[in-house]
Amino acid sequence: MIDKKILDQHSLTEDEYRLIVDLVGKEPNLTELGIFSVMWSEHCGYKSSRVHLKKLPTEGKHVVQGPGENAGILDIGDGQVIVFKIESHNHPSYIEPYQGAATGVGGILRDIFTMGARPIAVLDSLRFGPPDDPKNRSVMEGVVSGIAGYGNSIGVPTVGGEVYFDPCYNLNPLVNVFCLGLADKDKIFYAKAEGAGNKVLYVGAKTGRDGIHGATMASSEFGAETEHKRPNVQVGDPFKEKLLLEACLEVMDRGLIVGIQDMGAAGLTCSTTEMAAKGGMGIVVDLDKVPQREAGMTPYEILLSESQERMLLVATPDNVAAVQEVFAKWDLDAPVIGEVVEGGRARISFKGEVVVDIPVDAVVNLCPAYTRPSVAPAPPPAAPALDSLPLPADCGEVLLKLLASPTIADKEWVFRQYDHMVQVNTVFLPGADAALLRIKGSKKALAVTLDGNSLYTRLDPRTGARIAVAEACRNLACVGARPIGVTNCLNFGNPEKPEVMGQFEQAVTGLAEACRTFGIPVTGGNVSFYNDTEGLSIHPTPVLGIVGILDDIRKAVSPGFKAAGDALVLVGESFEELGGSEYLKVVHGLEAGAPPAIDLEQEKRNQEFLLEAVDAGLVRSAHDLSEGGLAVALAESAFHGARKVGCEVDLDEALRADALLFGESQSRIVVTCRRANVGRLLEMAAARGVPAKAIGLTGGAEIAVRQSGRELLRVPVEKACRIWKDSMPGFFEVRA
Amino acid sequence: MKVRILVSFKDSVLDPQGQTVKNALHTMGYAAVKDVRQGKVFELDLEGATKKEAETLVPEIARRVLANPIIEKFDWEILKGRQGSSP
Amino acid sequence: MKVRILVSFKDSVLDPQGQTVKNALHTMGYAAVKDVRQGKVFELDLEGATKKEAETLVPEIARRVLANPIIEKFDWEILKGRQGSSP
Amino acid sequence: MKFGVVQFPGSNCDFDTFHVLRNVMKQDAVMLWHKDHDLKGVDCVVLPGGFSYGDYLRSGAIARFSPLMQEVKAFARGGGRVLGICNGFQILLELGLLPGAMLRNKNLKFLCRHVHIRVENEKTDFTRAAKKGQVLRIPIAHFDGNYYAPAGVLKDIERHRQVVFRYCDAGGTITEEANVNGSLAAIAGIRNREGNVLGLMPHPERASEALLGSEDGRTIFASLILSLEGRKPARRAAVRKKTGHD
Ligand SMILES: Nc1ncnc2c1ncn2[C@@H]1O[C@H](COP(=O)(O)OP(=O)(O)O)[C@@H](O)[C@H]1O
Ligand SMILES: [Mg+2]
Repeated sequence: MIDKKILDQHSLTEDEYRLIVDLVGKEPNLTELGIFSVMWSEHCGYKSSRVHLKKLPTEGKHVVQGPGENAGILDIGDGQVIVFKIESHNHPSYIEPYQGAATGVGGILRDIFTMGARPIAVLDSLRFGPPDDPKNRSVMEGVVSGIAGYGNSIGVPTVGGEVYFDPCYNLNPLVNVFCLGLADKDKIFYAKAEGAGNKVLYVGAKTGRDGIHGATMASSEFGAETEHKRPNVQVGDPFKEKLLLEACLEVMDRGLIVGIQDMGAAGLTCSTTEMAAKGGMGIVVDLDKVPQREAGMTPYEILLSESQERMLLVATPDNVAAVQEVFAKWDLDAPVIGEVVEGGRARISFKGEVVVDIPVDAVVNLCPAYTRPSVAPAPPPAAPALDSLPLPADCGEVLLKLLASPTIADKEWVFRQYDHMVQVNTVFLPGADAALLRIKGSKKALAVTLDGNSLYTRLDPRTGARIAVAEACRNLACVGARPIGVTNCLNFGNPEKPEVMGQFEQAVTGLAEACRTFGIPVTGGNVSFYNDTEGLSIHPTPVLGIVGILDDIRKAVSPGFKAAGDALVLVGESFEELGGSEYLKVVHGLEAGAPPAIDLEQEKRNQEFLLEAVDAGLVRSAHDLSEGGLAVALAESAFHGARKVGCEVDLDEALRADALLFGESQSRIVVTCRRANVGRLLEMAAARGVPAKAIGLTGGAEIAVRQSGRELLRVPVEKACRIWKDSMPGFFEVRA
Repeated sequence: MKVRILVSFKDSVLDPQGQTVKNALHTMGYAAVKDVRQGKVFELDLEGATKKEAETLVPEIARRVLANPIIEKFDWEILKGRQGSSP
Repeated sequence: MKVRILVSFKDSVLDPQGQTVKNALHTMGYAAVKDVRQGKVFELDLEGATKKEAETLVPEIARRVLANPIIEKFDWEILKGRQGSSP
Repeated sequence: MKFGVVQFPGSNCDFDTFHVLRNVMKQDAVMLWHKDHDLKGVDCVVLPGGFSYGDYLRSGAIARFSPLMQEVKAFARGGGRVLGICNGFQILLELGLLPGAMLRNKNLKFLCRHVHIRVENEKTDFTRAAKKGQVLRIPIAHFDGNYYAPAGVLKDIERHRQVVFRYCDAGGTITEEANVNGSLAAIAGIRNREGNVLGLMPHPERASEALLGSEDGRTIFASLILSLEGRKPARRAAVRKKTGHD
């Protein structure tokens, strides 16, 4: 009964089908085939990426749990661990921006609290087409309010993130959401079904027909009636998730359960088989006991539904009543739907008949991995020789233009919609280089950032990926935190295209190299392939989420200039590099050239130096140089200050003025310190082999830069700040 | 001419607001309420439109602007003179 | 029995959501739309209630729960068999 | 003094408020469960911020039917102090313990930011530690904070000096721009006529520790403690301290 057409509908190849028959020991029925199809999909099975992800370093002294669970876990001392992970929700967010983004938040939160951790922060990395197109604006407006709608309601602060704009995201926006949780080390839970005879409980929302794997079935199988009822986008219910969160944390805190798993992609199928496989057990489930929202659902539909806000628990028979009591307190049902058994098989019945009987190991662990054909990415379009590139007539105007460009402009329009303060831990609000969270009852603080410049990765995936890691760590160093662990979301096009696979391989190589240099383990992440619409792939977009730790929160440093009369020190070396810069893109309309070079060892030395200087109490402000280069970094430091202090800078590098002001050479940081401390700071740098020089003073109401005494630009801080702040709202308020 | 457009989630889509209202009504003792679905209503004042024009215009606006056809459905009617409303 | 309750702002209360929809429609070229008011609609499924019972029950629920009488008014009707709905 | 923080399903500033009362203000504090009928002998009930019942239907609309709210109502009618913060304020409005209603913010977006509010009446149980016209810097975080009352009601509120806080600029001037959510008469917080119930949209618990950028919120808690203790304001109350971070 299973033919080529059905296999195509399930995105399985004939070879894969033969393997399934082999593993199951018989021809699977349609429901069993459906289970394999979702569990062996790219999304769940990591078919195309697995062989490459092995390159990433995953070990480290803080690592409690690396890749392979719902989220990574790191030990932060004092009996506490952090749990964190990033996920994409790209496609749903294009189809239904509000709900797509909202359910993205809901999903990543569940990944965190399913491990016993209370989510304490969310960050979001967003990419859209340029905001001058109303379609892009409406997607952005929906996505931002969706993230706000879910995160604000459930009471987890959205403390940071990033927003980039490029036409490659016109039809394929990226919505990556990161979540950080905090737990006691002895209260961590895993997605394991252990102990024959233990009960399997279903908690949370009822199962509906929503989200059933879109590509899996033709309408003829279910009839047109069912088909039109099957949206692939689900509606999030943050209120239900809040109840679920509190109830789950309560049963875990009281030690009432054995294992727990959220139902995310592939829903009940994934959670039951994974829990059994991880526990080395089998599982029996009675689908008639599964709470259902709609009448007449088939086993196929119940098993493959991706309805949100559901979890699966395993508890000893003795504790079932106590678990149910906790859930009842939170107005939730917790019916027993099955049992853990010996034997390694999932046996699922429906109306008294066994409808699924398959080995869980095959479903969960034996999905084939492919080394897909790849070709090295084409070299980037050459940038015109610098000599042929006209120097701007007025560098002040260029600075203002860059400050207004959507990628660089102030993102307050976005983060003002997010509750970034709930839980009263947020020390640095969005806008600083990294978000900073205090840990109540401790001197320590956690810093978190998301980073990834996809223009660099498009021009050179390996360098771009290295820079993403370096920049994220640099952001942490700027607030005074040391990186301890990494999660990543790899957003790429169709892996069956050899060029895309080439980009992927190189990007992963770059990531691995940089993480090794910084000595930070990758504890998990997510791969999102098939970001292609109408045949066009997005830029390869790796997004790095890096967590850092600060031992003494009183030493934290923020980016804003603190007062007039402080000395400005530029850490790192500037080169004549304009490839891949915002300047080239915004002013000359070119996405071309090689991205700036990065020397990882030098980068590390620069960051170590900064951390040492912060620890010694020498640093009054620190801000890293990224998009828009030195001029933009100076401007942002001026804007972030409580009093909007300007600066007077004089540089003696013999570079083209535009490269000096707007070039994006890596590993650089602008630091301010008291004038009396400049000597000590520079000595400390020299001792570590870090290039650093005093370049001027803060003060005045202007940002002024000279090159060997010749004035390159002079812009009033107030005016520049207004342009930077008004840009984003300007796109949205025209309609009023 | 006044028209009324009702927008609500398709029947197969979860309606968390309606569910929460239903639960609240049950807690308050209104046991007869078996189900609640919540949606949005828009009342548009169309100037100088004929019935025929409205019949093309309104569904177009509903589909393009007021509802997302992926998860929502809509229904509309022309309001007669009355447009009554209690208290 | 199915009943439909429409809740909307009193005329004296500004309806910024409706205004925003109206502005969006104008920007998109729907000049005929002179005014938009946005409200909420609830569809309740009442089990075993007679018409007469509904006539006491529904306004009570609307007044106590569904509408805030300081800012909102409501209107309700019993839905006939059809409960039609476009796409 | 003993404070009770009410926990509704969907409350999310319950622990924040509890933390500040207990660890910052050093008061006795307990959680009160919405399904109970027991106020545990507290001196003051705090309805915290959040999204009770998801704010589905309307902000605060469903929480008012919780069993515990019957006790809170009686407690308030008997003169007990009740403080409603953000969602708690919305619940007090829905419950009818305070006059008026909330509309969506004028820009139709959720707004999270620091705002300035001016103490309009320093002779209340909730402001006696403040100076006349003092400007406090406290964050807001809400979607429905656009205060509304029918004209007659507003007149009444003003006549009885029930407006306790108004949105203002840093210098204390009331401007349209500073009235970020569009509230009628820039109202940020009101009390009942008897003076024992206060609701406000800004979150004083988010502005009670220097590390988090402002300590101005302590003024409100300190005032409450003074009035519960039946003491006169002393000069020690709520110093305004500038913080290190910008
Ligand atoms: N880019 C990546 N880098 C490191 N680990 C990854 C990456 N992508 C996925 N992983 C890890 O592979 C494992 C498989 O994840 P799985 O739980 O099947 O997927 P998900 O929960 O993301 O749907 C997870 O532990 C995840 O953290
Ligand atoms: Mg998972």
